[in-house]
Amino acid sequence: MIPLSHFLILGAILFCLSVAGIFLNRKNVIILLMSIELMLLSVNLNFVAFSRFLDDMTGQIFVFFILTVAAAEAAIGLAILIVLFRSRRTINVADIDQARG
Amino acid sequence: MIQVTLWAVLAPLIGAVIAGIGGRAIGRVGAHRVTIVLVAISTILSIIAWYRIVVAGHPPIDHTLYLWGVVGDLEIPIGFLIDELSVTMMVIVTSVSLMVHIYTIGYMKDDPGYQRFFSYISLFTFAMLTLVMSNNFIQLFFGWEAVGVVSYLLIGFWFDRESAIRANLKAFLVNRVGDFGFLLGIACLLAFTGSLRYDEVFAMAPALQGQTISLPLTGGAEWSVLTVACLCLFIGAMGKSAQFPLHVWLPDSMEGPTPISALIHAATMVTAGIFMVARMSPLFELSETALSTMLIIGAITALFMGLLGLVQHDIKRVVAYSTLSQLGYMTTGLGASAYAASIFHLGTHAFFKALLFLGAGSVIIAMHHEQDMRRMGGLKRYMPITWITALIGTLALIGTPGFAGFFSKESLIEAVHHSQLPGSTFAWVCILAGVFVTALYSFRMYFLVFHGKERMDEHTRSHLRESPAVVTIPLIFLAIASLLAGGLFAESILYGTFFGQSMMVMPEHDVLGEMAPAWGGAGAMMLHSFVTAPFWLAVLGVVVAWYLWLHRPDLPARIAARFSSLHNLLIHKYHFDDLYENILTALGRRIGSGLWRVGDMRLIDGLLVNGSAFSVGRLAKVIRKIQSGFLYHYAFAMIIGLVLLVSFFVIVRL
Amino acid sequence: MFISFVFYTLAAVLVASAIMVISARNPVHCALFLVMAFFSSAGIWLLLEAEFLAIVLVLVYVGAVMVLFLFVVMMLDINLAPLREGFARYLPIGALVAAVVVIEIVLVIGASDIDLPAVGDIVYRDADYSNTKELGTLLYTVHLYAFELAAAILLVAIVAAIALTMRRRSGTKSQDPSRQVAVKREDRIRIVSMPSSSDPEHESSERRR
Amino acid sequence: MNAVHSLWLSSLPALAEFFLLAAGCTILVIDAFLDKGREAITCRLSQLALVVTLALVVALFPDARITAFDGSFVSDVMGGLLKIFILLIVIVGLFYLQAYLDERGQARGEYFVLVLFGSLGMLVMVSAGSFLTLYLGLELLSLSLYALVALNRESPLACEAAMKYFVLGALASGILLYGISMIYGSTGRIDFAGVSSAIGDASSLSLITLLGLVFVVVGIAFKFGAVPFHMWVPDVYEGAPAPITMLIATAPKIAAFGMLIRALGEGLEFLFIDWMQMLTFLAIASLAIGNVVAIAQTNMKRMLAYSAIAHVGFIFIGLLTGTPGGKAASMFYVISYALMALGAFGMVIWLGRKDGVGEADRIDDLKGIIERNPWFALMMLFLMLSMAGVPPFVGFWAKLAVLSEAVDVGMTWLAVTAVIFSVIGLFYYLRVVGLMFFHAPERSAPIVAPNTVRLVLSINALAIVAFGFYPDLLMDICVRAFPGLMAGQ
Repeated sequence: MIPLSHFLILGAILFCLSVAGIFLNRKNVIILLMSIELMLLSVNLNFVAFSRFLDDMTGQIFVFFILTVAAAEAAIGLAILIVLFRSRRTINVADIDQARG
Repeated sequence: MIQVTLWAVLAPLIGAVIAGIGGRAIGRVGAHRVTIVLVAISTILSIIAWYRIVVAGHPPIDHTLYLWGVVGDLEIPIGFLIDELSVTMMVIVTSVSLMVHIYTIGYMKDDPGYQRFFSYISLFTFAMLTLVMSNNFIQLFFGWEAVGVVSYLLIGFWFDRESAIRANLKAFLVNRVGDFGFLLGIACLLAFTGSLRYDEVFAMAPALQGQTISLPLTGGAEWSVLTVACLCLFIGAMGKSAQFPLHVWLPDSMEGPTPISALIHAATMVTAGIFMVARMSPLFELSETALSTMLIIGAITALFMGLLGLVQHDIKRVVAYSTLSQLGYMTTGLGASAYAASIFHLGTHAFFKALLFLGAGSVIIAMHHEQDMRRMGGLKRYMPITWITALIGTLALIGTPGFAGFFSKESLIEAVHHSQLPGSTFAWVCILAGVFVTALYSFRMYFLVFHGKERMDEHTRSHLRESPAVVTIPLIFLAIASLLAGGLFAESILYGTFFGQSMMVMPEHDVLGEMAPAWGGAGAMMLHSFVTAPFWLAVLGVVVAWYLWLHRPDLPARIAARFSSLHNLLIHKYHFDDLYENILTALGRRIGSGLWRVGDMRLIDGLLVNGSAFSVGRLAKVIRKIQSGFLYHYAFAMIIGLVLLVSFFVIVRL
Repeated sequence: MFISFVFYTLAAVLVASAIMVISARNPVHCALFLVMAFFSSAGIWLLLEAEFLAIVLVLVYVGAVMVLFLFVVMMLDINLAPLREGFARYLPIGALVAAVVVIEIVLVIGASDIDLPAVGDIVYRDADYSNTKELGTLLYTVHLYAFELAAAILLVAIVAAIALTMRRRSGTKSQDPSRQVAVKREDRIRIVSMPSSSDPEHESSERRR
Repeated sequence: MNAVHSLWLSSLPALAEFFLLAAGCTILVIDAFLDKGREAITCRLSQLALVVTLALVVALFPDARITAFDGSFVSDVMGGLLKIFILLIVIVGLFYLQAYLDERGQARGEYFVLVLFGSLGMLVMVSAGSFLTLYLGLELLSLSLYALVALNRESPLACEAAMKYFVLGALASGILLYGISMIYGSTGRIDFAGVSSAIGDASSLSLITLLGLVFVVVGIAFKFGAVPFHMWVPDVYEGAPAPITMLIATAPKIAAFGMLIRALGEGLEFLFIDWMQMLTFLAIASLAIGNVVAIAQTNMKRMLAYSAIAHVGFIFIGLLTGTPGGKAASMFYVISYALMALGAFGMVIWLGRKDGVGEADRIDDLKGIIERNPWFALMMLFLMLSMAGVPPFVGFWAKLAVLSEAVDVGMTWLAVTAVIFSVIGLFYYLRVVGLMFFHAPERSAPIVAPNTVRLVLSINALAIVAFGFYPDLLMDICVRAFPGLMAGQ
């Protein structure tokens, strides 16, 4: 069997990639939203792996709820994105800097 | 009795709230009616309390209304100490305040901030009453700060004037220095006694006598706890009572409306420091160092601030310097342990100085808000009531036998003469010279304003007339008080039981006790005065004033030219303002204005360019750049925070 | 051995597609790479015997959420070319920080792998074991409260998404069945009384109307 | 039958939450049938629902700790008290929100429904018994708030704020979840009691748990807006419509406090030393950045945002003492802060109003308020002084309580640092006061507000004064929430 640590390292790599996606991305807000999905995926991977190795269903339950919330989050995120696009005509991350200081 | 005093405090507060908040609704007339009635109630109640305590001989009351908070073992009470000292202060505060309220109707007639003004002066009355009636240090400090706040509000009352804002800032900054000392003093006492209540602290004071603390920055020298505490408290008093070298704010505070100069910056608030020291007499008595310091500081203030009055042309500023000088007298008296004499002088001064200020205000009204004495003269003809009351006030100020100021000042000088403390001789010489100076500047002002050539322009002259009754009636009342308040109470205050046990004097400091055997009644004192130095010095001052400013009006300018360096020194107020401006206030203002008006980008840029001094505003502007507005920077900051936390708290454990 | 091969293959695909998600030029490609990441994750979850979740991930995520993403990407019609500016410039520092986070987590995992309870004695389920049933049992008993809350969250999402994006455009034509059904005779026809005689004045007023 | 019955019985402690959920759904449907322009009804119904919820919370007020739903729901004195204040604040906030929207013609029923669901999220957070319910409550709150910020679709600033809030919030909850997964992995439990006993039973501290702790602390710190996870705060406060800012700034802080106590105080209590050090770090950074940067602000909402960041520092100081007294002091602080912020944002809404359109939220808009409306100026004075920690207002007692607890556990240096920074902070509050009292107004129009708003605002500000004179009223309540304190006395 593959050791637990490999799953966790995979999760960690995914997590960092998604984090990097958020702060490296200078242009497109929609990719930020995708990075967030990726981040939740990495968390889910952790939970599923732990659940398997602990032989405990609670982790899977947690994943179930994370999936639910992630879907809701995606819906609201995209809605905000659309609103933003309508008011600004852009979803360029570098352009949304009116509020600062 | 507690009810009486409680309502005496609350009535002005209620008035302030009604006039301040409902000002628009009740209108101008409503505002002054409400506040005047309530302050009058407060005055009556104060007089009742005074009568019961001082005349009818009820025992003093130390009543805690409720326990405000408990911090650890420390209890913070709210309560009143009603004894002879506080009821006397209550009567002085409320009656002067009442007069000023009435007078304001005339003085502020056309001001758009009419209701606000009434609200502030009522609020001030409330704050001052809580200060004098407090039975603990915290409440004293709150009252102290509250009168300060109202004072800033009123100095800056005409906020469209740049000079008013500047004066306001100056008063604020200088008073911070004093307040800091005051707070340190309270903290020191709290640290060593564990209590904030007067009675407990005073009871423990003798036990503290032997204790010492070593202060940082003094080379490890051991200081007596009481001396440190008393000196700190006195720094507070110096700030509030404008003693040298923290006096600079008071003349500038004359930017406020005249009734305020009378009420706050002459009669009541500035005497808070004097009152506080008298109240703390059981502590000050135990520290001769503190007493000597007060003697010297007070004497310097009394003489040198009086001299400045000689070169001022603004009528209000002359009175302001006179106030400084008289406060110096009171401080000197405190230093000589003649607390009763100081408070006595405080009381008489409150009346005659309020009278002088209101008289000056009356002149200013008549002159269409002209304050320069060089454009006055011969007003006696046009304003008979103002003239006669101002004359009474001036005579009282210089200590003419029979007038109120005479009894208090004469006794005070005599008391200092009797004092054996280090510095008392210096102090005595200073305040004796001060008598001459007082007479000189007082009559200079009097002659310049009421006698001599009419130097105003034709338009102003044609409109000169006596002020309305709301202005003259307070003048008359205050004039009567300035005439009578001295002789009536001199005996019982100085040598009798007027103040009961409210102030403590050590037997070896009891100068008034030494003087008591020589006392033969008010009349005898007046007669005796004709052979004393102060009287002749005062006469000399008047004569010189008459000669210089009435008989030979060309002389003063020539004297000034001849002694130009001295004259310049006085004109520049001993360069104290420059000193503060260049060294202290420059720093203070740099920080202060940076903080007050950071929004003003130009100012910040100016500071960034030429500001070598530390400025928080500058720092703020730099840090604020981190908040770039870019989402990715924010996310990056979060991740950096995460990395730091993980590194510090997890990786180090590997 | 086979399982290991599958896992590492899927893991490689997952990481590769994740990298593509954050670096592809075209948002549509990003979305498609994200779909690929989800598919490979689902495969890994199947290896971990989380069958229900694996299926749900594909059905809900790939089937609904990612379609929503693609829909929005296409709807917004974004200019593709300049969207990647600056990525390369900040890549070194970004990569460095990301690498630091990975290394830190890996160090921790490496240091404490043995601490995990019950590692090693993995229980392999029988073929008739139903992951779904197990999950459902827990969901409707122990985690009932959370289940209700999840429902509330979905409701909030619906309300918010509709409230944010729905707007009434003027000029669009639509049918309203309830109004169609509720229509009355008077709304449809107007009876005009026509005089039998040809009155010229009346005629002219009709024409004016 | 019996099972159903027992389910009912066991869910009784959460009746208030279920009522609020049902009420939210019902009001959503009612709103759909209301005509345009009748949104006031939705608002009043929402307030009614909250009042009933409040009554239920009071009626079901627990004497001791009760759990329901297999430990995922906890009801205790602290939770009950926090819920009462959260509900009160939201009820008051809805008055402002409705009046604000009404005046601008932006009223929509969704605002009120989302506020209801957000409140439900807060209630869930403070009575969470496991990481799962905590997370769900947090998301319920956050998702509602994201939407509320963006709901004023015409304002580009609001949309920008919503986007930033959303992305950073999602990032933070991702981090939180990652931490939870680590804690789950090392302990095998997600309920706080189980996690706590698993950590307590373990022979040695697992580094994985510690890693999870760091991530969880980051997630919580984000919700509080502590430095360096504060970046969203100023931008969101500025961009969101003022009453929404008010809702973000007040009740969620209380909920975050509940969340912190549940997750760190109950779940990870054995890691106290570690999270205490982290909170110290965050507290100092928050105090410094918050107080200093606030000075450079020209926008009232941004200034209050930085002020909020600085206040978080104080809240953390109370918590990191670890004593029941410290927790009580923190609770006192967070509640009094929420009340002060409620009043201050109420003032921002009504003091600087530009005849019905947009918001006048520059600090300069407060110039000469004393001339325009002395009563509001007085109330604002109270609020600013209280925030600055000037006696005799409640803010002073809050600071004093927190600092004296810190001194008691020997963290005098921390207390001194906090005092220094709050003295720096004094200036920006006093600047507002200075502008109100010493400057000529830029506009002369008197400030008019609906009577309800006036009344609520006045009660709010006077409560600050009343609690200032009788701090024990509030303090006693907070002490009750942490029974260890009474046992100790």
